Amino acid sequence: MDTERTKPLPGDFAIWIFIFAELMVFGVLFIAYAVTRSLHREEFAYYQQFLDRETGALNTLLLITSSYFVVKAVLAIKQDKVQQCVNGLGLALLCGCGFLVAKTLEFSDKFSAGIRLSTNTFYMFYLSLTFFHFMHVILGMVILAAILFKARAGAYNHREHTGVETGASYWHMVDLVWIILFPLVYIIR
Amino acid sequence: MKYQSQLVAKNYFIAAILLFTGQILFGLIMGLQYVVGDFLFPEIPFNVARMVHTNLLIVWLLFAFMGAAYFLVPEESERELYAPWLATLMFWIFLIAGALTVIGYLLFTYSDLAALTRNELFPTMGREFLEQPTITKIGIVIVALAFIFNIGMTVLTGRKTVISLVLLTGLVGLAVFFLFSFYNPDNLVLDKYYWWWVVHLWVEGVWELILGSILAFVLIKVTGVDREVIEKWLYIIIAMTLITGIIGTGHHYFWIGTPDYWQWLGSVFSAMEPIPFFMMTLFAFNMVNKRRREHPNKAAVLWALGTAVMAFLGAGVWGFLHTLAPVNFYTHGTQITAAHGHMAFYGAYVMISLTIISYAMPIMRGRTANGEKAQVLEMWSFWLMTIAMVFITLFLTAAGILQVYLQRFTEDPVPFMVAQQKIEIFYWLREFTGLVFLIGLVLYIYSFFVKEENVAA
Amino acid sequence: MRETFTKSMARNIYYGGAVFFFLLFLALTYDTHQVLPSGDNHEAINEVVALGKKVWEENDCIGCHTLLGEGAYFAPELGNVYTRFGESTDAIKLFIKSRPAKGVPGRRSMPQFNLTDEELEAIAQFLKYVDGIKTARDWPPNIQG
Amino acid sequence: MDHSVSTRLHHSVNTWAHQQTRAKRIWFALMFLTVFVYTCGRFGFSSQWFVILVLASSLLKGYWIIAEYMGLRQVARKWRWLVQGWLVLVIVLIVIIHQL
Repeated sequence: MDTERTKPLPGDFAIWIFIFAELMVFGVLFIAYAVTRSLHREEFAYYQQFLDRETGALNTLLLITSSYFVVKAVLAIKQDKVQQCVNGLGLALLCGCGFLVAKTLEFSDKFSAGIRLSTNTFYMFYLSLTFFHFMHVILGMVILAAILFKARAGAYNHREHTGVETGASYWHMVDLVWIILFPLVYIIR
Repeated sequence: MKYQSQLVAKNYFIAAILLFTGQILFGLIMGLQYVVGDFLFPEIPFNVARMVHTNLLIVWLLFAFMGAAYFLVPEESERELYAPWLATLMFWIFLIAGALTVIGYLLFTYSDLAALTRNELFPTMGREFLEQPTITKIGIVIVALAFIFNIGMTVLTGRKTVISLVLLTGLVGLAVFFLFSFYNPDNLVLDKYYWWWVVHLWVEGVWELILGSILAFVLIKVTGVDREVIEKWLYIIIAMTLITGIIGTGHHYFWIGTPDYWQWLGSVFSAMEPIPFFMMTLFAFNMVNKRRREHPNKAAVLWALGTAVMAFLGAGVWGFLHTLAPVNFYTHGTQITAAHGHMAFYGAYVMISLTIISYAMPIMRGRTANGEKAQVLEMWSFWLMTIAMVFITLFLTAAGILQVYLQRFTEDPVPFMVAQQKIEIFYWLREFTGLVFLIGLVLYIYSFFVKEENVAA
Repeated sequence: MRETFTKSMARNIYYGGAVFFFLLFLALTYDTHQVLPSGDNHEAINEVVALGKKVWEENDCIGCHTLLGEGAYFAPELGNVYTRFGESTDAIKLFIKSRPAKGVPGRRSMPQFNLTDEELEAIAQFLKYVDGIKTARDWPPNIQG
Repeated sequence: MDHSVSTRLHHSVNTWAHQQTRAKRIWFALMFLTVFVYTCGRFGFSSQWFVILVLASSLLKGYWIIAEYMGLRQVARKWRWLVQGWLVLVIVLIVIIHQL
């Protein structure tokens, strides 16, 4: 296994530049959240109570599962199993849809309670972080869908599957970010 | 020169340099007014000098961008320009309109100019950088549309390269965002909000696409590096520009009555804005190091590398210095802003314009590169202007730091004018450095007239 | 091993990234529009203030002064000038009216604009309105602007 | 030549099955950690230790996603360290800021 440690980054290098930039933005936003929270402990703890942890946890499971399906899709295409690859991507998209539905319900609940970005500092962070991530999920799904259609059209095989790996890498990044975002905003008080 | 119609660029470049000279002269007038308050008062009050200084800058950069487009697009598209006559016609219209506007600024009191051009019918005047009478603004739109039509038809009917497409999107964005200059509500907050859609989305958005594509073009030509490599880096750099720069607009929404969340979003995204500039520096040096040919035009290579470095310093580093909201709280609207503005404009847009002029002018005059003597002079002018600009920036930064301290930071803040008097020394130093800059510019112009034998054809 | 780094992927990131962040910007703009009425002091805008803004613009005041930090850095910040002048529009009017036409020898001075009484009132009311805009952290940092 | 191709094929199928199982195990582990931490939260743990537990589980999950799902385990070290370094840095900073 160790001999393989020289592989290049999976997928197109261009997506990795984008991923690094995104990780940086999220990293800075996370730290900004943590610092602000430590300055307004009571306010944050108070409003955190109203966040829906159940949906949050469910969303974590959905994203993890969709990531797993994406991994399966990548493994499948490496063996020329196009149908399996398409299935994997389709299931991943389905999980993504589940995430979007749950999140939309959560947002509409908050919006109907009159909560906006300017309501207070906590909601400003909560909404910008989760909404920013929400848009990344949509973007990731657009990418996965594009790959799915290309895969179905037979554009990928065991030799040429950079596209699948590219989309997969981006999708895992979206998952990775949520893995930190969820406990940070919903759990830690 | 591969295509005859590229020659229309020549007029544009000459006009650009002339207007640049005018800009610098008015800059010196303003600089002197900073310390000798009644200099030329009331004939040319400061606001008029400033209007001429900034408007000439914008207009000459537009001339340079248009010239650059007319020069590089035929070569990229591998065909003659769609309508060379239109380019020449637009040149004269733009030049005359620009000249008339500047003469209007100088001959009339601004309020008389407003009355004369019937500003009350469609008021758009009197906002920073957008001081032009409404009729001039409409003229700019018409010229821009004719220009984009001409370039667009050439690009779309010829070979489509990344460079020409990126340039085209940059130019279209330039025209589209300029339309927000016609929106001038009574509500000052909204006015300012959309004013930045012109100003910020120009200089920290679409203009960077233009900058990137011109730089990429020149680098391909002078280094001989594979187009494929240069083009994908161009894409990545401008992608980073827009990813950081669009939300980065938020750093202008800190203190104008807009919601508080802009402080966070503006700070975070604009803190990333140096990244594309840094990538551009790496890119330019990498390409030059990997060069496959020694281009005889050393001066153009120097300008290209200079652009990459100075754009990073001016726009990247000096921008970052005061972009975080807690810092900007103190520095907003002080000489720190002026310092950043000077180096960023010089480093990014002035230098890229001089890069393409330096590369294209000898070719349009029938040679690959100027002779030894002219190039040496041009490099001298490069160093004089660049070093002068570094010092102007440093002096203004020093002035700004003191101003912030005296007027905003101490326990017992002093009034604006008192603070200004205490930092006078830096304004004097800035003015002398400005003279050095002017000497550099004179040398630059002189380098066009050096007569030499044995010039490489 | 060679990296894969294709131009088409770089292009997709350029277009995708630009559209993505521009949409985000539009969403934020929408939200800003929703929130603005609570702090932009729009209720103070009337015909006099609107005329005042025209007077402000048609005399190119921004060419020397800053207003909420934007403009030229040659003359004082005017976003809080109403407070600085003791919350008196009369003081503002008097100041503008009393500028010497020939300037002050050796010093920076404001031109004499020869405004009518109506225009004077309008510009003063405009500056009062601007002072009422609720800026974050009550910018400018202090009364000196 | 035939021989070498068949061994390579055999080898790759083997790794493939292996990778399949591995991905599934990681998935189970990720799901388990999520549910476990969530249950702990349900039972009302909210001390400092709970925070550490939550962030440690995030660290572990992030590590797996980077190394296994993103596939950086086999990638040149500098890239792997860059991404994992980001993860560690962010989580450590969160912990430190939380303790302040």
